[in-house]
Amino acid sequence: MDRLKTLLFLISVVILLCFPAYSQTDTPTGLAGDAKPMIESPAGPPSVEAKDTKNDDGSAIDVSWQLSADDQRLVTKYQVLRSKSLAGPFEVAGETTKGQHIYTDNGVKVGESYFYKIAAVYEIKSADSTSVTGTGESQVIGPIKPIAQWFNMRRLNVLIWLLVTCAAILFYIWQAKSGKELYVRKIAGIDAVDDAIGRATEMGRKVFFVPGIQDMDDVATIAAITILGRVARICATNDTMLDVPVSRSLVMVTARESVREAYSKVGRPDAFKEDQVHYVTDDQFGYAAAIDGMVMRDKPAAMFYMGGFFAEALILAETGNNAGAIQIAGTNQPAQIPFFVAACDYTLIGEELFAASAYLEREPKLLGSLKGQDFAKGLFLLAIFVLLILKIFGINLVSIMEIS
Amino acid sequence: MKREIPLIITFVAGVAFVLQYFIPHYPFSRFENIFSDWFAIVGAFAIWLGALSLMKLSLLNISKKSHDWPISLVIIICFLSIVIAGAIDGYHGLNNVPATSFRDPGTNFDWLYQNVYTPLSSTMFAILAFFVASASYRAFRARNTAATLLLFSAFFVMIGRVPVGDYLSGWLPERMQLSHWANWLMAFPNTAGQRAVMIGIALGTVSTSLRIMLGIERSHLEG
Amino acid sequence: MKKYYYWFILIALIIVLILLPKPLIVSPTVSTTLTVLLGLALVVVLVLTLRGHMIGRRTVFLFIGMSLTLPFFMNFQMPIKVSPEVQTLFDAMAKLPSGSKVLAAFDYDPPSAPELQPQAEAFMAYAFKHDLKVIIMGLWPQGPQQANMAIAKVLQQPGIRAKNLRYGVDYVNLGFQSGNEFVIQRMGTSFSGMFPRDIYNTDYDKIPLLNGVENFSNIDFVFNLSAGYPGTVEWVQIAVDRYGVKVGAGNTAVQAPSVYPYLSSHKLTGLAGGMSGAAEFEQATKEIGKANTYILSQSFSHMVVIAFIIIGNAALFVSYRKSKQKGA
Amino acid sequence: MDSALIGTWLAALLTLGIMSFIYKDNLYYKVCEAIFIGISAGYWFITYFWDSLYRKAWVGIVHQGDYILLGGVILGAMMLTRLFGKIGWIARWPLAFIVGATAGLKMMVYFTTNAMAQVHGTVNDMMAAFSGGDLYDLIGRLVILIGTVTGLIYFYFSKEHKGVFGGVAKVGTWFLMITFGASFGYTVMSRMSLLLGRIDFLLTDWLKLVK
Repeated sequence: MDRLKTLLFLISVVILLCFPAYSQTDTPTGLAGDAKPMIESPAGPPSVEAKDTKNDDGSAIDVSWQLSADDQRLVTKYQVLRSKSLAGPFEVAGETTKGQHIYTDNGVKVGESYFYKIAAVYEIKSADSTSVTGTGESQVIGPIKPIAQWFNMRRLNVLIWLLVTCAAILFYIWQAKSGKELYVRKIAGIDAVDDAIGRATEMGRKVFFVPGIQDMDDVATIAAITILGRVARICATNDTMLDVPVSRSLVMVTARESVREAYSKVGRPDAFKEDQVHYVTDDQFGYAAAIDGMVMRDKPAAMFYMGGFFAEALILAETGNNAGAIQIAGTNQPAQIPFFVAACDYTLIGEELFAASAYLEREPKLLGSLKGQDFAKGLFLLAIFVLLILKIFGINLVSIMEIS
Repeated sequence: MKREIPLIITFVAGVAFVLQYFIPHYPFSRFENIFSDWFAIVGAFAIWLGALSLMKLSLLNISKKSHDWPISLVIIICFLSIVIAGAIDGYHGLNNVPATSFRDPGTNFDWLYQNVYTPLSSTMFAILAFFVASASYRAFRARNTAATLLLFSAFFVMIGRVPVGDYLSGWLPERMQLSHWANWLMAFPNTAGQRAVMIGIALGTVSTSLRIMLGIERSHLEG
Repeated sequence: MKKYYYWFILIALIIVLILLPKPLIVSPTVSTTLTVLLGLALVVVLVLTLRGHMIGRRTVFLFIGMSLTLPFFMNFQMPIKVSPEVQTLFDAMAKLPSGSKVLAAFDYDPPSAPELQPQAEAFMAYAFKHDLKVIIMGLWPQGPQQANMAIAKVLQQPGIRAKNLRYGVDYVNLGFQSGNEFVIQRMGTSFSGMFPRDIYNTDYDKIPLLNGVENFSNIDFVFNLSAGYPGTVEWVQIAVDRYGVKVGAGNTAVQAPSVYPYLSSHKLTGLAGGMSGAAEFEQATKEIGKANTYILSQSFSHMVVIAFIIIGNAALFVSYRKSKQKGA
Repeated sequence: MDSALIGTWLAALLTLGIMSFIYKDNLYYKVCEAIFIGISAGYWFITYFWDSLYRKAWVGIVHQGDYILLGGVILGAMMLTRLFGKIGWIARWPLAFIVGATAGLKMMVYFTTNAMAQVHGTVNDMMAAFSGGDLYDLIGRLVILIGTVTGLIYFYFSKEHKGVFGGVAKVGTWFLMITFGASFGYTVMSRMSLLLGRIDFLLTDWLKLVK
């Protein structure tokens, strides 16, 4: 037991003695007694390379270097030094941390020549200020001129995909304009409109159409007015009362025209009354509260919400639900779609709203765009499959979809 | 003239940003910078237009003594008070050494921002929480497959994203706990659906932009 | 009851609240009792609903108000697990060496502050403690002001105050510029072009911190707090895809789900979504703040909403069964 | 009374005023709303004045001689002609500029980041999951692939949803519904947080009931 203790003691003494020895070789701080800490400079990077940055407007140069031999031991950072002449003076263009060996210098101007060198810097931080204690510089290289390119070759694939997509859209718009019948699939929510109004007719109750709180400059409102035309036509045929509360004066004017036209088309211009389409208020929640009151009073059998909706969607849908109405909604506002799906019987999701309006209106530019987009979707789907199948055979072409 | 020039402006501004993406060389890079700067300035005037139209409308309301004219008066007083406060604070700030900003803590503008603007704007949206709750009880029904799936997914997210989910499912193995379900749902099925919507909207944006730039769509220039 | 009685009740309530002892924290037993009572009340609602009495809107409002208010007085602690998205965000920040330049884009306004302000404070505290240089800007005019509030609060922490951080050297606020995504686009070539001066009208060139900050290539990380447009989507589309900078984001819960595709395609480096994201971010950075207090109320309210959905659907199910039986 | 205390009381009264809407649309709410409309319009007005017009345009042109910025100011001033009925058509020029520039930039960013990069991400992740990675990841990536493809097929309007195609589109709607459910949950979370913020203000800053 005693022998073990002695052994332990001896080992500890040896270890303790080793400590100062280690610290002296390991830390480069000066020896005791010296006024100034001893300076040790790291070796400079052995080689430097500078190249024009490709595919840019000539405002950058890529500088790269080999790490200093002392990278892990002494270097705390590298400084990229730049000058317009070989002799200098050199200014600091940028810094990187140790272990880094590339830097893109964005401080250059197109057309001028530059020289570079890299300094490996060893720095000690003292309490109040930073003092550099040693640098090792590389050789100067240059001159290098940054050049501007006329085409960003890395973006060639984007250009091709974009051209194909745009060409398809324009082609289909042209086709639609020249009178070709373009097929658009049926949309469940629109087919349900007839049934919903039929139910209102049977029950002898009103139909409400709410065109959202956006103005006429919003595409969703324009699509909504198209659908309103269809709804008004069926209401006019069935002799069902249609009520359209509106929150923008411009929308009121347009919607009124659309409804009047629908009534005339089915030969019931006499049944149309101006105040079927009426302005309520521009105010978001005021609008919702007012509709809430109307719905509670009239207990409509069917309610349509089409257009741009925001937070008021929730209040409206709840109100209609409590009145026991069949509800059909459609909006391009992604945040409101969930609430409509949960509270309404049918919901036109995002693009379906536009597809529905193209389907009803058959306006060439909308129909053509829709077909063009479908073409691009098909192309992308095809690309996914082809790329994956090629990959199975060991060919990796996924970079045709890469953007940089 | 009234029609052609706006169409040309639309075309030039749009094409400049498309070409800039592919051509890094001068002058395309410069165009893009100039147009971005202009855009910032025109944007500021557009906001001014909105504010000034509101003032015009409110003044008309007061002069016509329409039924809610006192409300319009409140709007004008509040508008002027914050504008004047901001103008004075900003002007003083320019002369101070070192310069201060009109929105620094302690200015009148900041006082209005903290005690009037912040509570009002926050509460406007906060009351929606009440409506969400009442709609949950009275309107959100699993009336068809779609709505059922939606509500189930919402259930897992709502319970899994707060610690109470793990509190309740703590007895399950790590990978079966509710927070894990929510993470999985968000990372995979949600990403898939969002991606489909995202690609669809992106293509819609491309076609609308193309129509606008080529003048096929010109509804924004009417009225 | 006459109309003005409600006003009396409200004023009396406020007076009572003002007179209550402060701070008011109830014991665990009372907390549990309150929770159980809330649960029982929901059971009563269930029974009423199944019998065909839908309770009124205002009662539902009362429930949600209670579920959010009561937890403030409770002293429950629930362990919070950091989700992978938040962990990614934190790891990216933890990797930054001290002295790194971080661009903090504050793109939100006061309504989103409950969700985003805790993230802003945690981020600022973390950045200051780890000597990250913070450059603040906003695509929303209210953003830089929210940033100032966060900084003012964080600077009160003794550990940070001791650092004697200097404006212009350790952090700088460039303020707001109009132009939405065009601002980001312009910054791709030149920060000083878009922000010729900071909020104090100091010239860009005269600010030491901005020395050598030409464009995104001199920025090590972008932290974006976003409540909508313009925000994270635009930062990813332009700053990441065109200028190759790393962007991590804190989002409002409304926006968060829609940016998940960017996470999956590795365009976005980490995401803290909504209040839960904020609480997790506080956990990850070890800067515990408001979000960790809020999360209990948040949990309660989620439970109440879930309960209401279940109750409503149970009623639907029962009435459906009944009508089927009648039909058969 | 110091201004901070007055401020807190004012903020509390305004908060309660807006909240009174949930009981019923009333005058108190209407006044608070009007204050909000006025203050926020003024807020935007003055912020844009100092940040964009002064700091960027005025200083840029007058102090630094960057005269090209004048183009923006002229276009902006044209915008204001909207206020004067007759010459309002001039406002179409700056509007055309805004719409055109936005269309150009949006076209590129949406096509690259939201369309191409998403297709790239879907394929690339799938490949990565094939060549290595655990089962959990593989299943997840497969779910993304199937969900994205079927979701896109749902939004394909040129073919009727019948037979196999209809079945695939149906799967697409399931994915969309799960996605909307997630958004639903997150939106509820957000709404609760906002109210939480206001309640915190009332309890902590105003009534000082909680620390």
